[in-house]
Amino acid sequence: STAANSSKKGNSASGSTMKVGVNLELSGAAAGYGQQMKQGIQLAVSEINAKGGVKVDGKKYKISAVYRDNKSTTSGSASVSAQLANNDKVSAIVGPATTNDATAAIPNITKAAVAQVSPAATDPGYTIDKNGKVQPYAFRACFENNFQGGTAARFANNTLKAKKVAIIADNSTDYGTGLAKAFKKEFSGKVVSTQYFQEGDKDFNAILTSIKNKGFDAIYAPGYYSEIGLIVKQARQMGIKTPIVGSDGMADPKLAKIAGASNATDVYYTTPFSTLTAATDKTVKNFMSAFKKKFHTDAPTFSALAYDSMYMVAKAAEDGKSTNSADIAKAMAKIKNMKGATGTMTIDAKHNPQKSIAIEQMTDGKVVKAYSVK
Amino acid sequence: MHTMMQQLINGLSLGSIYALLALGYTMVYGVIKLINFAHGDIYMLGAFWGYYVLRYWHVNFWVALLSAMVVSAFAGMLIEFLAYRPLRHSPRITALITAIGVSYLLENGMSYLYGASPRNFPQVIKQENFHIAGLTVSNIQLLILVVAIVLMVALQLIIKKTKMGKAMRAVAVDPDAAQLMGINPNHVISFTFALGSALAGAAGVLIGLYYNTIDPLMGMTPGIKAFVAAVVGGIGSIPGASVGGFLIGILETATQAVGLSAYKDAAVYVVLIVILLVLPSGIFGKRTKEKV
Amino acid sequence: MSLLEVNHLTQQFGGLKAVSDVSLTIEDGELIALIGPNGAGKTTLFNMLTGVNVPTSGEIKMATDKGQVLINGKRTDQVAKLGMSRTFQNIRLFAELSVLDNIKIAMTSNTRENFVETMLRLPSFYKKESAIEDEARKLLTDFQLIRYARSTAGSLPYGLQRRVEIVRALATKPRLLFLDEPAAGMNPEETADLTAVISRIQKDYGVTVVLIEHDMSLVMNLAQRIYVLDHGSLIASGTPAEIKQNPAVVAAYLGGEAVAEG
Amino acid sequence: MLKVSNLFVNYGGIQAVRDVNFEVNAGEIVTLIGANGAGKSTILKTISGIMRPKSGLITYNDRAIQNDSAAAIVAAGISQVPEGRHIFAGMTVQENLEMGAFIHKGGTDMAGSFEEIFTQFPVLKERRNQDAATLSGGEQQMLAMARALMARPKLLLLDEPSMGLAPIYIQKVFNIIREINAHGTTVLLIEQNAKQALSIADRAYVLASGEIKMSGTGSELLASQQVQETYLGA
Amino acid sequence: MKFNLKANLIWLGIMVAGFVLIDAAEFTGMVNTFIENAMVTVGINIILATGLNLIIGFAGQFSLGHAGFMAIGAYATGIMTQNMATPLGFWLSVAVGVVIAIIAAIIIGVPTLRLRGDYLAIATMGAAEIIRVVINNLKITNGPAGIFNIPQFATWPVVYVIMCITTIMIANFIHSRAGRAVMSVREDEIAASAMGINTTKWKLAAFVFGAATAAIGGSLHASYLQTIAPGDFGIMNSISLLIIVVLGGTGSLTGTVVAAGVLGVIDTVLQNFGTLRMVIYALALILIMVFKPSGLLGRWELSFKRVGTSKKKEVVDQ
Ligand SMILES: Nc1ncnc2c1ncn2[C@@H]1O[C@H](COP(=O)(O)OP(=O)(O)OP(=O)(O)O)[C@@H](O)[C@H]1O
Ligand SMILES: Nc1ncnc2c1ncn2[C@@H]1O[C@H](COP(=O)(O)OP(=O)(O)OP(=O)(O)O)[C@@H](O)[C@H]1O
Ligand SMILES: [Mg+2]
Ligand SMILES: [Mg+2]
Repeated sequence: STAANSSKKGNSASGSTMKVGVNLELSGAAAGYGQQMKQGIQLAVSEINAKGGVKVDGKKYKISAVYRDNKSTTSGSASVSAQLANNDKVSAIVGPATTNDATAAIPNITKAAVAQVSPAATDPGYTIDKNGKVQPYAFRACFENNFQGGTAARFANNTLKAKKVAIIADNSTDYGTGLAKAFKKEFSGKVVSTQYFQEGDKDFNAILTSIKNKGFDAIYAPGYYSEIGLIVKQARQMGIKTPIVGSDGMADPKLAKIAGASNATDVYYTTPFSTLTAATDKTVKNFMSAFKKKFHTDAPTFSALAYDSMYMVAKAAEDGKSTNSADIAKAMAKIKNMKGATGTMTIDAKHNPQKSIAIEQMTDGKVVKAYSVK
Repeated sequence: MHTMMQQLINGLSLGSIYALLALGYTMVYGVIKLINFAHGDIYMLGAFWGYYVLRYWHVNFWVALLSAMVVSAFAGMLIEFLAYRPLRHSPRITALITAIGVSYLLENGMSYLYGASPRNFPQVIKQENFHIAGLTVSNIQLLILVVAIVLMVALQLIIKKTKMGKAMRAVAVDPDAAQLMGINPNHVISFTFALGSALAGAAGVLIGLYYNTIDPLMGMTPGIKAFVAAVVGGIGSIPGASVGGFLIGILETATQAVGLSAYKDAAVYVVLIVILLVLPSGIFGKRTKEKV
Repeated sequence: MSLLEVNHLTQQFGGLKAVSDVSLTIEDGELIALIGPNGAGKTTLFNMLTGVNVPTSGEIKMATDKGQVLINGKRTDQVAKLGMSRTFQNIRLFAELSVLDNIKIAMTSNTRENFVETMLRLPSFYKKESAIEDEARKLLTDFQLIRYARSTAGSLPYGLQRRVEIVRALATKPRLLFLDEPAAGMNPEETADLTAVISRIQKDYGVTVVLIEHDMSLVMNLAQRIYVLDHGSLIASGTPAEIKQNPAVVAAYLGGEAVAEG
Repeated sequence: MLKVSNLFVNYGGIQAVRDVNFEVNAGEIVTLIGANGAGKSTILKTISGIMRPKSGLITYNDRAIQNDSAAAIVAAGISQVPEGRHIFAGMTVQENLEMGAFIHKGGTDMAGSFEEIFTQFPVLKERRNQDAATLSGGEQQMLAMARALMARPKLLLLDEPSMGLAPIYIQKVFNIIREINAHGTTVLLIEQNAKQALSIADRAYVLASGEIKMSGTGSELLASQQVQETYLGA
Repeated sequence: MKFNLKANLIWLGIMVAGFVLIDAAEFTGMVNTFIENAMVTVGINIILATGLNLIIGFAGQFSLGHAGFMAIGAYATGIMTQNMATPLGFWLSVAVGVVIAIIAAIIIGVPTLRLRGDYLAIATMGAAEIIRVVINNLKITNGPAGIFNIPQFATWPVVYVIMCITTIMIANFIHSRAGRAVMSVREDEIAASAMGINTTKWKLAAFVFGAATAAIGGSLHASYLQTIAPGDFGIMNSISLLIIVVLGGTGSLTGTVVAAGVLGVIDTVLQNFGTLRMVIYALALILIMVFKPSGLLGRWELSFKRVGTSKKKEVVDQ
């Protein structure tokens, strides 16, 4: 069923290229993340095409990625998704990065029967519709908040033996608040203080000074590396020595640089993508070295997630033996044990990837240990 | 009490950056009544310049600071020349939109050229903490405070003691009449932009050193906050901008100190509105009631 | 009952008493001039009478249909609604609007249009609008301004702007009209035209007029009574003939030559 | 001293000044009279560099100045008292006067200038520290004139200096004009008060609809039937 | 003047023709989801920006808080239609949004409208930020995650009709006694009050009217996009609306409509430029402003009033 079938819903490849849309935050507030994701996608596309393309039902299709910028806005995302699905006739879409932008795209991709894989939409509700049913075309490559936040809570309880924690969460997206909420739900000790910051904040001295004497055993700080790095730095300089636990938004080589190597000690974060396992896992190792070669920097998590998102599209096309977007969506829901840069994943009934989660520990700015948590 | 003092120190060092930025806003606004939306982005340019010369030319910190001020001054003058001067006789709101355009251009242009993710600013001065009476102050916090105060005093002197200061006031009130006094408004306005932008450039380098990260969008939020600071202080007033900057810094710190961190920005605006309702021209603003 | 009764009115600016303890009365239908050297407090007095400034002390009472009303403490627009209108020493037209719109705006407080008829454009709306338009045009025609009905007010030559401002003040249907230096910047010919205009406002429209003016030809031709202010205080009042002879006025205001001229 | 040749000035599409020629010799008082909107103020603004001519030549001491900046023209010794006063609101009377002397280095002769100005305009001395915006209309007019004098100009351009002044002050202002002229300042005067202007003027030009219609000595024009009818209200 | 029947009929005709045209294009497939999306966005922007133009362009009050009122409408619809997913629920939510926005506008406007110019701008911007921060921290609004899966009642015909209605209402407001009063406040407050106009009242009237239409725009935005988040209603969004107003010409409703359309086209075209998108947009903005400082249309308005009636002999300049 490779031939374009006009009576069938969705888009199919024509000729020997399969178009994949990329709906990303390339400008605006989330541009930093969007641009990292774009690099991951570029790497995946060039790898796939270097091998001749995706093999669908015996025929090879090169992937042609159509990049469009949604300005980090919901309306921009809706418009971009409509353009990709209706005008560009893409077979699938990678993106958007944030939950808000990703949910805004759902009505349009659903109408056009085109699947979308968001590398970083973490809100549990993203893949679920109003009635609790799964959205047929919405997928993600990252953990959802409850899973990740819960894991961090259990880690704090069991491994760090923390009885009291302070939470400092990013309040400008659902990511920080969602993780904080999930953490609180699962954590069995006491949360002595919950403080929020905004994306782009640079000065955390006030928050840290105010919690300093609250007698906690650990800090849970869900957010992105650019702010958490500064929190780590300022906390350590202030003399707060307790462990700091964070989330995969921290898993970026820049974290240690921002915090300063000596400050980045006793820092933990949940991540699907452990640089330590890179030594043992071939897929991860390949990804890391290829990325470094192509972009001259260490691969950040967002690039890895986007890289995997693109591979999910390719895998779904191969598994479903079709370049038709509706078929790809169906096949994507059935992906099993796909090896990716962020682990081996299986898509569950709610379109969330099941993959093992690791917790990395940093000492002097280096990852020294990875705990695997169930 | 002790914590409060520590928070005050936190507020002052945050505030000194707002104050440096607010000065540029207040001067430009004071002279041509333009909310120079791109001012925060000049601060970003200054930070990037500092980053490059420190990282690739390995210059001394003070050289980086001074050269960033010079470069920012030129950038400010260039922007004024290209984007605002043609609109000198247009409605003010038009120039405001152009300023917004310039701001977008700088933010997105830099993001296009250098990527939007943050970079680490070279830590050329090693941070050391001083403990005085149980309070912790870092050498960098002190540096920022001192540089900010020195620059503010220098600025105040320039404006009070030189003819340029008088000329700026005259151009602000009535550019045509100022011309009749032998003042060239274009020179005055260029000078104003240069001065304000230099301060922003200095703030950029200091911020880079203090927080260690810079990115193309770093000017957006501080830019708006600094404008608010200038307004609170009474826009057009140099001491007002300084006081406003410190006030906002302390206020933000205070909101977080009492545990209302989620409402940090809202609290600033609540205070802003209250101040404006009591003092419709800000703290130091002169309320000139129009004589009819 | 006088139309306007002013008792012991004072305006203090810091250490300066711009108007000090001024009492005067204005009768219905009069044409009164207020003169005095520069800085005597004439404009300040106008500002207090029309609610622009709040007097430091004293009272202003105006006779209305509902009896005598205390004016001080009221906002400018409330005072205007009671029937006081004015022009300004520095012309204050709605510069970017047409002359016709300037007049129509002045008629706002004397007209009513409700929200529903405005939004739904009911016939009653059009009826009211055309009544307003007709009346405004009639006024403009009356004062030879109809040619400029659609001109932008700010683009007119100075003399015409003054005239439009006066007609605009008239359009509020005042009982009492204050004119602040209406002839300033006019040449003698234009001043003569203006004299005719003011006199018609008093006679044909039955409006009481109080004017500030430094042009003695106009003052002496028009005024029935004159009040003279110097350093914030009233130094004289009387008919033009009396004022011209008053030595205090000559010394403080007219100077030697002007007497002959008037 | 000043020579204006074939001057044309436009406001957008509107021709405000058409082919105007006149000259002012050193030491003279020359006046321009004409109805409202004749183009008098426009000519002054063009001379002082606030407006640019569409075409034509303005020479000052035999040097073309029509393309010079206003600042340069002031520095060359031409000062203007603009129509509508244009005092600096928000600045005190004293500061306004200081602005007038902006082109001078200040210092010793500043004090002298103030002394002189305050004897000419005693009201201003009283109001020295008052915000100029709150001055009465006439006080502002005097301030505008005093401010221009602070520059110690060689050529003084006056645009309706008597506007809004009480009769007693009008005489004073004309006396001052005579006086500074006697001390060597050349004056180009615009007045609605044509009678008095003509009586102190050495020479005068009559302007109508942007064109020069008549010229002659002050007394010639004062005596002219046509001028009397149109501009003197006789 | 008379009944202006002719002019009104022409306007009605244009609106109906527009509707039929879009409908036909949609029916024949010339308009796909993407173009429809762009058109609806333009329509909503017209609703939002005409209201803002009323405040800025006609009343002369520099408000930078329009996104705050938009947020109120959007969240009213987002929250209410979660529980009442019926057209009635939607319209009810629009009404509730409008009422809350009016109340908020009065609370914000009464004290702040005393401020002048840019002080007012900052105060209104602050007020809108306060609204946004509160929304960001409330439970009922679902915090920063926002609300999604909002049922779609605002289809393009709904948006089109509402756009026509709000535009007509604003135009009718402007061309009436109320509009003249509001414009006099813009021109000269002191002179206006000397003409018996209660300037505070009329400023507030324009501000409240603008806020109400912003709430309507917000409701439509929420229901059409089906997703809202606090981040959609920040300072930058108020600025985007301001840009539409100034680009079209402050004080020209026609200009606002044209600018919303032009910017809509620019915006969709620029999607193709990836990372360069905002760079080009910024350059375009600067160039348009430098070369067309009074906006695309200045204060010009499209008018059919004089169609058929002979021109009166009057001096019309500029
Ligand atoms: N707001 C104010 N603050 C301080 N002084 C003021 C203020 N308003 C007016 N004055 C002073 O009060 C005095 C009276 O001013 P006013 O404008 O009433 O004079 P006037 O009689 O109208 O003079 P003119 O004929 O020159 O217009 C002046 O000396 C003026 O400087
Ligand atoms: N800013 C302007 N825009 C357009 N037209 C103008 C402008 N200023 C003046 N004009 C027009 O130019 C012509 C000359 O004006 P100008 O001010 O030079 O006259 P004037 O002789 O000084 O008159 P007045 O006695 O009223 O001061 C007039 O017709 C006037 O309407
Ligand atoms: Mg006066
Ligand atoms: Mg003139």
